[in-house]
Amino acid sequence: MDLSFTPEQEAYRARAREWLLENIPKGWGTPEFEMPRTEEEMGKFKREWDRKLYEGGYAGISWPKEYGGQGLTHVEEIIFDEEAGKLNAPSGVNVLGKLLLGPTLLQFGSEEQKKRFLPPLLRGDEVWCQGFSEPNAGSDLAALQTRAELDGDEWVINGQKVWTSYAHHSDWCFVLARTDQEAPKHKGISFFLVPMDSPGVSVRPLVQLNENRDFNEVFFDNVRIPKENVVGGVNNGWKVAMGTLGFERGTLALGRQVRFQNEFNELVKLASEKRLADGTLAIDNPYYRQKMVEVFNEIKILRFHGLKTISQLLNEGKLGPESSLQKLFWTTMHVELGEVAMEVLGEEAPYWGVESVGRGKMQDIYYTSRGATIYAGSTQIQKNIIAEMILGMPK
Amino acid sequence: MDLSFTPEQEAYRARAREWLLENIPKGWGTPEFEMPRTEEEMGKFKREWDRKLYEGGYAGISWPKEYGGQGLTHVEEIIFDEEAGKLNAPSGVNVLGKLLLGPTLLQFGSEEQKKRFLPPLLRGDEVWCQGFSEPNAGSDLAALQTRAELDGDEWVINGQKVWTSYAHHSDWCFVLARTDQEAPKHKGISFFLVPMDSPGVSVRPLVQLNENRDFNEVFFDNVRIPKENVVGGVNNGWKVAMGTLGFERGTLALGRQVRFQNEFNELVKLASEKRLADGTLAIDNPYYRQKMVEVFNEIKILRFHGLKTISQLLNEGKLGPESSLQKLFWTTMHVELGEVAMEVLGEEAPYWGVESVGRGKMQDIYYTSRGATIYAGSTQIQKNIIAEMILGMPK
Amino acid sequence: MFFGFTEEEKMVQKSVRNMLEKHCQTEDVRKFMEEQTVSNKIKELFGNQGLLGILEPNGEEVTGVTYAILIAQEAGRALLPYPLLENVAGLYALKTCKQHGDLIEKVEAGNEMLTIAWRPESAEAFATEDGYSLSGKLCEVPFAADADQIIASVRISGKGNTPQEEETVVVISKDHPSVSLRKLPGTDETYPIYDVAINNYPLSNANIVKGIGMGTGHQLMNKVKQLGALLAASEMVGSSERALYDTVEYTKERKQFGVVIAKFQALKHMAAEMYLKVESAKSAVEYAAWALESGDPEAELSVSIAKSYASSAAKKVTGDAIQMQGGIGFTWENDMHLFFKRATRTAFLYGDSYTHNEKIAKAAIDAIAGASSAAK
Amino acid sequence: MFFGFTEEEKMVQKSVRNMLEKHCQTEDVRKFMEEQTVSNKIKELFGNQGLLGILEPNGEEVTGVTYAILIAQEAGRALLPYPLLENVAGLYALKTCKQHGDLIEKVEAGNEMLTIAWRPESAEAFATEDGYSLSGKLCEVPFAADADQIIASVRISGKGNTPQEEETVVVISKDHPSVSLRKLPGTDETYPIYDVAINNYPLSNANIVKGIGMGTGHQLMNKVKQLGALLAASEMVGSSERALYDTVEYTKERKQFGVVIAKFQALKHMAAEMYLKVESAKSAVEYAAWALESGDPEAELSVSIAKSYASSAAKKVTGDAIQMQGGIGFTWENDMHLFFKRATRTAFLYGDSYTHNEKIAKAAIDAIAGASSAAK
Repeated sequence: MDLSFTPEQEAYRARAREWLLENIPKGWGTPEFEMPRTEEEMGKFKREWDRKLYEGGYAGISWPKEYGGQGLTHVEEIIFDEEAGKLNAPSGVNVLGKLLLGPTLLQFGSEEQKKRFLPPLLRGDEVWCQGFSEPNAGSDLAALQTRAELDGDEWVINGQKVWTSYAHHSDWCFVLARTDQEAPKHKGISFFLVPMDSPGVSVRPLVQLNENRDFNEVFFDNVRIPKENVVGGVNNGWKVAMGTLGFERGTLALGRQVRFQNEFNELVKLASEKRLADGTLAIDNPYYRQKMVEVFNEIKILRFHGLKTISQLLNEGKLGPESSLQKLFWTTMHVELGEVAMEVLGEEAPYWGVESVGRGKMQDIYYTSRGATIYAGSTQIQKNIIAEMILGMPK
Repeated sequence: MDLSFTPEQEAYRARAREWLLENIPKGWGTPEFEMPRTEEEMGKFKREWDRKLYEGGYAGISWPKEYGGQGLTHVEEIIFDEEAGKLNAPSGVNVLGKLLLGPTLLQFGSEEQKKRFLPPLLRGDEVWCQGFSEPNAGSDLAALQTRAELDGDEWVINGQKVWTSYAHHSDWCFVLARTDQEAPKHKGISFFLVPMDSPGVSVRPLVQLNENRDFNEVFFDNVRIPKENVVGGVNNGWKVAMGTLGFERGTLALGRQVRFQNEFNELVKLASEKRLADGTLAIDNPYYRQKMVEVFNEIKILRFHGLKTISQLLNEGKLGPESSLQKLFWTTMHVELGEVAMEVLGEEAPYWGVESVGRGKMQDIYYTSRGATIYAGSTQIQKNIIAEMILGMPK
Repeated sequence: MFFGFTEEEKMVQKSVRNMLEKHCQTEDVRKFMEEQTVSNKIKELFGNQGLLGILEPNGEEVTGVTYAILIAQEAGRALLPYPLLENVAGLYALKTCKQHGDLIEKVEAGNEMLTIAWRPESAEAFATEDGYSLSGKLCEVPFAADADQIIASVRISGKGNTPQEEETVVVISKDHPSVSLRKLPGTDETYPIYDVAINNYPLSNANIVKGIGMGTGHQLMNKVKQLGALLAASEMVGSSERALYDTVEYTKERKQFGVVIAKFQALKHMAAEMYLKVESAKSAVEYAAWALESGDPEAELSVSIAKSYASSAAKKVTGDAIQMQGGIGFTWENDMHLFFKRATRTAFLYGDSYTHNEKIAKAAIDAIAGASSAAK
Repeated sequence: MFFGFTEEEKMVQKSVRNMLEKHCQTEDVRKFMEEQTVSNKIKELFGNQGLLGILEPNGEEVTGVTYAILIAQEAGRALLPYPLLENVAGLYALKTCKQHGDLIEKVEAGNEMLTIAWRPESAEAFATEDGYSLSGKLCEVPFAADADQIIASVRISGKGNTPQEEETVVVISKDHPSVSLRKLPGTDETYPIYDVAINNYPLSNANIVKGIGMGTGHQLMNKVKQLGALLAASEMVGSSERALYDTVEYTKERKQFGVVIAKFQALKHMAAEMYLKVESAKSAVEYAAWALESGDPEAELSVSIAKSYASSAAKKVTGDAIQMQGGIGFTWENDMHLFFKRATRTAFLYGDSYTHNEKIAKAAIDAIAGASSAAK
């Protein structure tokens, strides 16, 4: 057991922090900062940040240098994520490219694919989105109906995807489509790389309950792509996709954890100013105090889980089904954080304003946390996975 | 909506209370009272109480006079239960006879059966136990394997029952047994009345986790009973049993509610004496206070549910699947009561003594409440019933 | 002993439900969310039906509460974008005073609309030549922009030895130049809330509903708040019941893994727990209605139990409804978020669970503890 | 960065598990429950393996904590009826003082047995001609009847300006005539607890472990309590993990409705939630072990997080295990209640969740609040 960082790693941390302090846009995170107003401007702003990260040497930190990465380890990656989290640094627009497609290509892609796609991805020149879910294939992803048929040297794709984050900012989409109608449902799927500017691709934004507009429906109408844009072999897409989803559930844990800790700190700040009906402060009231600590403990434990995951990745090179545990844990905890925060706000919970202490942050957590228990494998699916894959309970 | 009692009912309440005060054994409920020491003595003590109730006119309150009852309504019954509960009156040994077999015979029994069995049941001369569950037929009751075969004028019963409360004090047992091996599993079952002193009946006590010895295994080895001891017709036992279980889950609500309220009051008493590490009293600490009130609210709501049930029984003459709701509600609430009580006790929770304030009562709730979520249809089964029978979700 | 509703009560509930199913579909609610103006149709319907004046003061008792909770339940079910609670409870307040006959008539007919300042922060009136001059801030005033009159409990300086004695219930015209509004941004756009600032509003005797130095103003406002909390609880029963049943229907249609998802035991059990909460909140509301109606000594306690339980239940049920519907439940197009947001707002206003629980603790728990220590 | 165990650590854990699987089956535990005497076999085994003295003081750091939590986890898994925690933490305490070499040797060899008074109520010593005379009450002393020596933190009157400064850690002989025991009735008969009354026990310098007016006694006891809380948390991880896995195996065999009940989604989801809790408690314990071992500034905080979380988790997991096993799980014959009762006791002793949470609040929450108000 050694959870300390080496002096070299600590030096890396210091450099990362310094770089972040210099490069995070001035005023970011303060009420004075002028946020981009339209979705389009927001996309540009985030892509700008992706480019800065690349220039600073903080894109693809653990990816091989030959593909534009930094050739360092996951430790440097989490160190950077932690520091970025502490400063609430902006997030880029190429999240899915870096988090999902990159690792997928590194594991399943051909040499040509890695060389072609990874460097522009890291540079922020090519932003990616994920075309997995469909209206009738949510939890039951393998029921997907989008189909791809080979026509000469090209695949012709038809179908509809949904919950496609950042599709409206993306240059490329990685898409699961059925390539063998006759095969059992898990066996006839392939993993495609599709340019978003192909004729026949159209995007319709989906507004979420928290009024975010990150999600989209994407329609493919006779979209033609080159034959070689398949990752991991034709009809082998399910295996590739399962790898991809493992990345989604497992990594990024520590950066996320730091951001939760920041949110928690804001809640404590609120509680230390919130006066209850009896004139005392919420933070001094044992009821709110115990509830807050219960959440605090889970945020801390999330960090321990994260360190364990990283350690496993470093020492064994891969993650197992315990990534489901991680996802189940943080999504549940985040819902609790939102609920406790609203309780602390009490009669002020349902509304907010620019002049209010929380500036709507707590309400945002309360509503937004309800999405994470659904997307990327719902709570119910994660529990099925744990029961079946880890505990060996039969299907 | 009229939840008040008539002057006549209030007069009945006053008489019942007076009778109870006179007849509850002196010292009952105080530390000085000498409780029966053996299971056998306990059985005698409880049967004595059953007889007293009969003599006082408080047995079978809502049953027809012709079968030994009082010919009153369910309202008088709940009034008596409430008053008995308020005084923590002893409970009798013929609980299952009164609660389950009586109503079952009134609904499904022949005139001869009612005349033969109901009066001695109410008098406390014939105590009943219930032979439903089997080692391999718990939640899946219809999977029972005990069989009865007709041999001339007698049924011959073979098999094993389990979780048979009070079997060791009982004169009779109502037993479900399979009478048609070929029929679908719900269709070949009959409901029998079996004397416990029949040759071939043997009883083995089962100790529960709370060290209670109320439960037994009962073995039937070529037990012969008269042909006419079937209730509701041969192979019609499943329908009869479902009626019986409805009684189990629905009624007795208000007497039970009052006893929970008594337990809660004892908890409050403890909390008003329990000093926390910071020198304050638990009852003044918002954390324990809010937790206690949450339980208090549920105890109150249990009463409202109970009043609704009684009202339905009075006005419609029967109960529906909402008895599952009632059972789910009170068993869950009781577990919470036990947990909150233990939290209030804190470092003193795991042990107790005669000199301690709670005298082990809170620990008893904590452990005993874990049984009620299992027996008489587990929490999981009740939720299935609600989802399927009330909400119409498919099997 | 009758825990249920008469045929007449059921008929009224049914007619309100039918009316709202016709005139207050979720498209109508969404239209309100954009325009933020109460539809004339809704005002007219409630005026025509004569439902708003259903509560009548009768000494300590209040008649009509059973009808009122059934109507409020339907308002919740329909996500009604109209201050039903405030008009029903407000008319009750006006009826405790003889001089507001004209206003009562107008409001009952749907020609004027009331609202109530549930949390007057610091409104105080000082004597002037002609009467009093009122200034200060009223918080959490629903639909203030659309309302014609605001009922509030304010202090009249010097008219009592304690702030409580000074408390006086008044009704003031929202359109007076001394009154200004600020909409509070919130997530429940079906029920907008405003802060109201008052700067030298001239109060005359005609504005008085109850009080002036007798403590009766405080008593009345306390009763009005009980009515508000109970009707809010009933609203939540309606909105969470609909969220539950709509979701259960959805699970019977939505297929995954080759079967309708209603077959999955995990979803069945979630639905069963939601049902348990809805029914329990409903029983609590119904009991409290009876208690208020019959002047039961535990009436105030019962209202707090109902509001506290229903608040927790409604947040949980409507939140779980989103979860059960999955990705689609998290979209703006789907109606579930409207129920979740409405339940959340109603849960925290009219006294949140903590506040009502503490009231219950003071009334019941401390009494039990006191009785046991007195018995020693 | 290595969050895991070395081969050697894993081997030690495995060997303890094998040893206890052989010599501490639940029949053995049940035998102890009747006889209430620690088996010589168990004493001998722990003595022979040299496991008890695994902790060593090293300035602010403590070496061997990782080994210790793994051994404690196995003790929990086996429901070990032996005061392992008290001997491991007690030896640590003795090792901070030079004069207890003989006793340390005997305890390490399994020839004498220690226990610890976790909650000295009112024990105080007064100066006499030859030293001090100790009287008072020690609460919650596990296995006091079987133990030879009791470690306790007591006040030596006049040796400091504050009660805290007076605190002194002493080791006293249980068999001295001034010491009398009273067994506290409890539900966890695998780990009996006693109140110890002391009436003029003659304390000499030979009894002192740490303290006498320096406040170092308080510091040592604080560290010993941290070790106790952490090992207790690890015990609970072991017992709840076994309750979970044994129950999951049972559901794979038990059939109802024609299928093994492990196929029911409701039970699968219960099991998944139990697994989540066990793994989370485990991570918290492991992290805290590292923090204590490496002298991390958040070590004490991490111990409190581990004990608080593990306590809630273990009660829930072992309680749910009974529910999953159904009727059979509620019988005395079935082992589940042993796990439930052991988890319940361990959860409430060594500081319950409320107590540790309040410590966390003081250390962390108030610090966050202070930092933010200082920043203004």
